[in-house]
Amino acid sequence: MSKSTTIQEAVDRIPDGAVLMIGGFMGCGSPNSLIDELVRQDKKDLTVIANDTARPGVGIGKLISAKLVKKVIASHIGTNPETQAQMIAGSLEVDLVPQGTLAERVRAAGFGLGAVVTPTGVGTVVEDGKRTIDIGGRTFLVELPISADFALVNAKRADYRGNLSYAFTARNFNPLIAMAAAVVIAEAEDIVPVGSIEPDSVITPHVVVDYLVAKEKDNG
Amino acid sequence: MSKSTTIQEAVDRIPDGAVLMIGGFMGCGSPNSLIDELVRQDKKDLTVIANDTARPGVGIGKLISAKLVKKVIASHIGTNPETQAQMIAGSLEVDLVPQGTLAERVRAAGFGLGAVVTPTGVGTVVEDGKRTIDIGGRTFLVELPISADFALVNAKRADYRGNLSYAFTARNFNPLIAMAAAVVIAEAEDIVPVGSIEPDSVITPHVVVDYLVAKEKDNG
Amino acid sequence: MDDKTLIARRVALELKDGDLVNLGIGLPTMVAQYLPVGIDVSFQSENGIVGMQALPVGATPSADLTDAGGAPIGALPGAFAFDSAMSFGLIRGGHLDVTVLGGLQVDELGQLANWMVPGKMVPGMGGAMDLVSGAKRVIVAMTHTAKGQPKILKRCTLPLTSIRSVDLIVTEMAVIRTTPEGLVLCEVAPGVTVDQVLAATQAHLIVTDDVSVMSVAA
Amino acid sequence: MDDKTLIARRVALELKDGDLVNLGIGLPTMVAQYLPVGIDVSFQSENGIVGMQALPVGATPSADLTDAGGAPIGALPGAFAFDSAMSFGLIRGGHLDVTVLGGLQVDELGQLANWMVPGKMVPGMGGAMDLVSGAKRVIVAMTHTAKGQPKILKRCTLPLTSIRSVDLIVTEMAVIRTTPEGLVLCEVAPGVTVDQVLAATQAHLIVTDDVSVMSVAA
Repeated sequence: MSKSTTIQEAVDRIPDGAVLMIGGFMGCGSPNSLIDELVRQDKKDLTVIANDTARPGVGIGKLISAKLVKKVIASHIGTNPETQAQMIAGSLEVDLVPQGTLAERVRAAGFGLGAVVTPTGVGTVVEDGKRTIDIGGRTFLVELPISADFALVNAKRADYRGNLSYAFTARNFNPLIAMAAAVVIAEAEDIVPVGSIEPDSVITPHVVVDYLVAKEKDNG
Repeated sequence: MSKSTTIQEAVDRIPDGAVLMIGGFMGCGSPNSLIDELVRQDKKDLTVIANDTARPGVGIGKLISAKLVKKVIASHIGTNPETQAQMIAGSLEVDLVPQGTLAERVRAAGFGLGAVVTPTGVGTVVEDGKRTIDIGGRTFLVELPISADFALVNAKRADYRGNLSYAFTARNFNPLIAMAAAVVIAEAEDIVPVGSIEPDSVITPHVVVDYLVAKEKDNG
Repeated sequence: MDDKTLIARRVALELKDGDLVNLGIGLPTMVAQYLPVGIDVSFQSENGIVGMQALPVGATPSADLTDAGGAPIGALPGAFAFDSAMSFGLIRGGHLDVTVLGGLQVDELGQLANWMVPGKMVPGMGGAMDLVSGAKRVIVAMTHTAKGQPKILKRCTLPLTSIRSVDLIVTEMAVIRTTPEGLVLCEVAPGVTVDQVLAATQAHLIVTDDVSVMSVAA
Repeated sequence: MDDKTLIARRVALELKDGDLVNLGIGLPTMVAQYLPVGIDVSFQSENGIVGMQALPVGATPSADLTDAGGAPIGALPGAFAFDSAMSFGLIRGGHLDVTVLGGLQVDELGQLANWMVPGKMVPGMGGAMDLVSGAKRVIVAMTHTAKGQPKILKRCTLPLTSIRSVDLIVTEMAVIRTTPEGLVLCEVAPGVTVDQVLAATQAHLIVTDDVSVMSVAA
């Protein structure tokens, strides 16, 4: 029951119109080989859930530049003028979510929780259209879980079964999205024998990883 | 600004009547040196928040046997007949919480969330006296955060600053309670130089640890 | 073979290659011994590990590696350890394929009661409520009766573990599937008749022409 | 010294030994350069590390270690890395002692607007809303005016970042503390008069006899 596949075959499984969660923070920790293959295969009308859209030509920014994305759910798009331009032109829908709320909403989906109850955004435009709840005299927003069809995860190391570990700030949203999508495709810099990652150092467990691909070496 | 102290001095800071979170699961991963010192100093009327009360003479069970506990918030007490006997006698109040809900309620306190929205317990006695919320046609319980005055944390390794790592199933509730208490006292099997635990392997960060003690070597 | 072994062997046939499985303490734990050859299943211990195995013969127990009952275990290559929030994230989040739990009562709605007997036994629910609410598939492994009294009832009289219906009930007498129409008798144990099962069951059982004889794992 | 350096040096005096501090991108990042000697502060980068430092001279950048702007950084011994949920658990959970953020507007209620200008600039709030809602202490570090117009107003006209009041406002002209009674002018920059501050401020400032001259870190 090997999960190993090629980058091309993994991306073949993603249809036009798919809802994708993609790891990374300003390009750091994004699955760049999978992103390049999405562009090569010209997947269209994607919904992308990610922290940000990086910069033009970097990480998720490549999908924006190629006009493959119809909707973005992110905390920040300010560093990518193409995202802003497409949003203003009306060809790209952007849903802005506070970063900590985005993290918890993705986690809630992966952890089977019904909602996130957070103080962040109360009394701001983030509250618009949402329920609030009073807990002990304080008002909180009720934010709904966010799930996806696919999670594209970037790992530092994977073992043959799909256990994953991450490096430094390249971890960011990767472990969260790996729990929250129907199909999880992990791209790893190194793929090592089972048992090489000690049990206490596995961050994403193999039981949630569906496909495993090796990162192209020139594509960090 | 050293956090290192002795077991005695650390426990000196805990007053009678304190609300304590204590790590461990059936004794595995409990801070046994701190527990022994609580017994030695005869701290009374404690409230203990923990997964379970282990067995008589084991881990948290020692506090029960010494009749130091007035209230337990736990998921399971069935393995400790003394807990059950004190509960039936009316000298010990027991609040039973589903294990996954307990974990999330502790986490919610530590992570600044207003509540946990979970399907667990809906329609059972766990629902009694609690609010429910309908999300997408499904009913969830609104469970409140649980915090504490002190967290007594058991770690495998600590560095001098208080960064902590754990081993195997001794991790359990320890990282969660370390985020949720006003004062965090960590007991570590090994205390190593700063930089000895690689950044990706730190589970509990030094910034939440207030006091650090070395586990007594005969007290695993 | 004794009743518990029969039940464990029958439940073992329900596990599929690649499954993540949580086995309750007691009878359910025995299921791991009878896994069919060629089936690669990962076992979760909810205190914080996937990839647990029985402590290998001759291995020194580690105080840091125990099962949910506190007893020493081992771990297979590729095992991973985690905290209690992640443990129940796997369970509640729909990542756990199967949980096998003991039962005190199951009723016609498929509802399970297995965590307390008011006034007599209040051990706490531990992880049971999360397991039944969250696992993709819930199998109850229990004796068909207790002291001669049926445990499969019209309605549970003990406090429920969850309002969610379990999926399958395996006893030493029968295999019963829950459906929206009610409990369906699927299999009877070797040497047990349908009438004997019905007599030992308070709940209404739907009996079709398809009732077969229980087969078990080697 | 220029305005930004003045502001950064003044803010640096607010940091205390043992603090966990998050510095926003831009001007706030400069604060780290002016930490008083003997003060041990941990800096969080919300993309996933505490213990960040500027990339040491001559060090090879790692693609896996960047600041929240995506630029290469280094890390000190004792640094720790974490995912985005833990990052904001530290922020929202009251573990972050101080956040220093830039501002577009602050009003008499101490409310900050710093994340969008409708119709002109919609970068997204990033972590700003969580930081202002969650940090123990919020310091706004910004220029006192923009194109000659006051940024400290009676009421913010731009969308708020949080309804929670910030704690301190540091500009090149003044240090202003928020209180339940309103904004209190605490310090004026060297060479700046109280009247000049009042003239450059739309909000009402409470002026007491205690106004001192701003001191700054070396």
